[in-house]
Amino acid sequence: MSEACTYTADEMMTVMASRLLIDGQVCFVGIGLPSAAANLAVRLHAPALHLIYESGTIDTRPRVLPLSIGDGDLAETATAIVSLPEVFAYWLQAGRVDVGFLGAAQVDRFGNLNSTVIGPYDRPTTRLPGGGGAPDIALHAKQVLVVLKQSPRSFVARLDFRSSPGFLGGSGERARLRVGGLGPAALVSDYGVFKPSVDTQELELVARYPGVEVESIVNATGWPLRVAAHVEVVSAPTVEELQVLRDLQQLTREAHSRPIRLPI
Amino acid sequence: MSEACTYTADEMMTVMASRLLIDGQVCFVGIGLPSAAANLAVRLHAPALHLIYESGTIDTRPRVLPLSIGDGDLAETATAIVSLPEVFAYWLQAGRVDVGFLGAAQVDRFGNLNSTVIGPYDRPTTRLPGGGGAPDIALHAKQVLVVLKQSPRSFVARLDFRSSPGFLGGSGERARLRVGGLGPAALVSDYGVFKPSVDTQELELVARYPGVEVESIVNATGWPLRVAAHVEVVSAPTVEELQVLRDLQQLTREAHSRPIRLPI
Amino acid sequence: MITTLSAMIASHVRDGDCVALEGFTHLIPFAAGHELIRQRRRDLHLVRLTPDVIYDQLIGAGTARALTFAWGGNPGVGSAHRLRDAIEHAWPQALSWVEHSHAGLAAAYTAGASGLPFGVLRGYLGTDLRAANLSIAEVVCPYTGERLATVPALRPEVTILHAQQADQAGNVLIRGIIGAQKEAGLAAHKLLVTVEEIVERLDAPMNSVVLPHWSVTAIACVPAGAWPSYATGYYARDNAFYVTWDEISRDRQRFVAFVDRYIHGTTDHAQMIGLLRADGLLP
Amino acid sequence: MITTLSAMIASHVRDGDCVALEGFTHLIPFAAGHELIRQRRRDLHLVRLTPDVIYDQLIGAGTARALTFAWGGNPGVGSAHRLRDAIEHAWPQALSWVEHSHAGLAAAYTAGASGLPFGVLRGYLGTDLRAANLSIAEVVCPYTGERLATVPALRPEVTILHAQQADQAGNVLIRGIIGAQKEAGLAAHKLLVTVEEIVERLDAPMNSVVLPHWSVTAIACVPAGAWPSYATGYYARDNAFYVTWDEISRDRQRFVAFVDRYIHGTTDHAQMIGLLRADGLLP
Repeated sequence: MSEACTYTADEMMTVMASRLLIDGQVCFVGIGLPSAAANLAVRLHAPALHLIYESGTIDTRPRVLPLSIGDGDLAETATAIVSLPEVFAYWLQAGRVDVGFLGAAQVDRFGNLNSTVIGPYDRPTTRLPGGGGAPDIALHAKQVLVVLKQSPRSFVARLDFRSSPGFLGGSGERARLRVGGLGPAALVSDYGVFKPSVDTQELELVARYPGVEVESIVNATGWPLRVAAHVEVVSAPTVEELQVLRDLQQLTREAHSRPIRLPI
Repeated sequence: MSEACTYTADEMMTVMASRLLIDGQVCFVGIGLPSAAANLAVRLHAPALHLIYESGTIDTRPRVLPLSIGDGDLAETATAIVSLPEVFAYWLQAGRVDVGFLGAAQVDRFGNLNSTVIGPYDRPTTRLPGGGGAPDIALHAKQVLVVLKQSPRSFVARLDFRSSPGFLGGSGERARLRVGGLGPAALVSDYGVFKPSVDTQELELVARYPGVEVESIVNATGWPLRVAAHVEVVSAPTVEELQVLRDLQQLTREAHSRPIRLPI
Repeated sequence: MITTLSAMIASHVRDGDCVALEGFTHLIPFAAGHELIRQRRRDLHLVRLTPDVIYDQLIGAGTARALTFAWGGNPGVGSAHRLRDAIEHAWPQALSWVEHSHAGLAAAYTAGASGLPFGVLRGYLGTDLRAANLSIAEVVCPYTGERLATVPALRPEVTILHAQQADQAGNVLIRGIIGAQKEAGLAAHKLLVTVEEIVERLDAPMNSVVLPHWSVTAIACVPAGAWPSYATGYYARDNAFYVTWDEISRDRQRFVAFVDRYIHGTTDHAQMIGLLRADGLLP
Repeated sequence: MITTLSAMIASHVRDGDCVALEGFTHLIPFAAGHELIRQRRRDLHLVRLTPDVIYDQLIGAGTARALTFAWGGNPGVGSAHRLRDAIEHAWPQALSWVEHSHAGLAAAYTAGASGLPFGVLRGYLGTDLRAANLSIAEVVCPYTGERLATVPALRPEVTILHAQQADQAGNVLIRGIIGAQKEAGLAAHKLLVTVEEIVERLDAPMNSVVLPHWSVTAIACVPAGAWPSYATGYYARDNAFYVTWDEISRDRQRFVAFVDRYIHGTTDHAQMIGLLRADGLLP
């Protein structure tokens, strides 16, 4: 496979995230980039990936990327549709989900996530949408993948609010929650990939994208970043990866711009 | 309507029980005589009676009397089929049932029921089927109708086991359970009808069937029976009541003796 | 029990009520929400797993004093600007809120539907939500000693749902993504339902989700009543409008103008749809 | 994952296991129960809301040391004579039991399926069941102070279900009365399913009850595998056999002869059905 194409940082991030999904896994998918990455993986190396959206659609195979977490396409192509209380109790909390795929507004060095507020909780400067299902996914999915565009404002030393637990303060603190989920397995940004260190569970840079220097990654991080002894250079998106992703996004744009027809 | 026919004590009891159901009520139906009485009521004076069987069949309209609580006919004619956890939690426990219809092996003077054992619990002389859904129905249905053939062995001074609460020790003790159900509204036997007295909640004889003397009812009761100042004489089954009941039972016998066809 | 939407809202929703409009992305009762605005309800305590565009409209229009929720935004698009403005700047009035996770709010509805005073989940651990929402408490498992989170049962005065069909008796069929609609509906003291159509016989295969008529308080037939959300089998989600909403709702004046023209300026949902079409906001 | 019934039972059910065969009157996995007898499993802890004829057979054949249940009888007919004989006279061996109400056992399955250690209900009040079943405990509502009953979560090693269809991938469709099948199935460590047929594509309208294949451990195609129970869409309940069972099961010798001839004397379900037909016990 050639890798001659040019690509955007967003595309690299989406492709990278999709590569982390393993065929046959049960994947609880959030909307946006996680959904794009999961659906890309299905079309590339993970045709038997099991997608669950929190709208209760189990083993769904959306034909285009859903705009919302409950688009009709998800229902029409699902093996089963269950209620929201059921999807959270019988499927997520019971430990049937291998990978939870989360975005956020802020991440800290231990993979804890904020999607709630910027500023004080009671008088926020920016009120974000809130946790939704993320706090539950972060607890119960066997492992979590976090995808987040990187800057010192998103990779922060101290979260304004902890919406979803990563490794808490690290060094085994999460284990004391006594839940089935093991916490973040990886953080994927538009600069590279971070994984928890074995001892402190602090995220460290383990891989960077082609042409992205370690120094710029350190500068885009709001805490003193640990860098692995050997930082791998990720291979650029292949022609096939880019083609499949772009086709999917094109189909998605077409589908979502198709005018709807109301029965009145 | 004439009342010239002869009829059995069982028929009188079934007709009497059916007369106590009011059109439009939501009725949680047990199998056997309660089911016969409820389905008879539907065909007579209560066409809008809502039947729920604990198999999760809501607003069902069986074409014949089901032999089991989950016959296929119940599913095929139901407005909705829900799971058993749901029927007990969302429908019964939540207080959506007006009338629960229960049988038992023993009843005491306060309408408490035994359907569990005769003899000691751990070494019973007779092991009965057990409570099933009855303990839950007895707590949560707004009112309960009990139907039971009468003898000193079934109308007992002291239950061998309390499977389902009636008025407990009477005089308001049940109210301390703080549940939505008000307890037994009436007990229907093959001799007559008993209702709780206002003060002690002890069951007293309020009505007898034609030709059944108060003395024989007292003799068929295992405790010193309270008899109301005025004991009404219930009217005998009408021709229509008997005809509809017997037609239903005939249809039921035919349906249940029809040989099944297996797909192998 | 079958009535008009305006009569249904007029009869059953009071100022100050706790009201849940449910529908998880799918079957959101938009027309009913607009009618709440049209009838100028005030001081509502709004409950919803995902206060998205319909609650943005209700909050911006000043119907709400409080919100119980788990996720508030414009799905796939971005912020719920009116919700943000209410929380960040108390516009058009102050809004108090109680914040849950999805699993927590689902458990609260389920407890309400089950007649239990609380719901139990293994949740809120390691989050600041626990401290932000004082109604989250704990019970200790009598068998294992584990401490589990509890949420108080939700019992809205009124839940409003949109569904595909009702029959003449008032039995209601919900098809497709069902979210927590049944739980929210059965948790409420009154359940109001708008439907796409009233039919002779529900198009309901065995094991469909059907609410028997005696669990429903009132029904109104409102075709396209979920627009810009959708109704499986009837019409698709108007994703374009969700994007347009981002522009309309960013600006207070533009928002007010939208509400004045399309909601207060019309008498019902059909008229509103007509006006949106005339203005090119709907195809 | 699609295999034969005998291989499925041989691979996945051990002596001493806690095993639930569920199906509320409908879709009772009789053929799988017979296979447990045929393979002479011992010391099972059997769990079932309504231990009816299939558990009467399993208990009479000596497979069980313990029973967790809510109602044990022959539905619409009378006693479960073999169950009674085990409790009343320890024949063929002593049987211990844990007794619930339907709502309690349903809550225990639901807790198991939900990964919670206990279930909560407003139940067992004013009954002697509370004293008879020491596993029933209490929690106090942190909001109202009300004391509610708890039941420990049920997590059987194996749950066995019968269903109408599986597709080639192993997705399972259950139609009609569903009882607590889903909860019992998801509560178990291993879920075994017999089905009427394996199809290319499930005959499953939207909102059907479908278990995805990765929640199922193994599947065997056993037509008529629920007989004398039934499978909606395939065959009706054999009410006549339930009546006949009353006679067969009343007498130890007759029961033993039945088990010897029809279960131990055959190699599989189809052969058993053939022999029952030859003997006039089936039309």
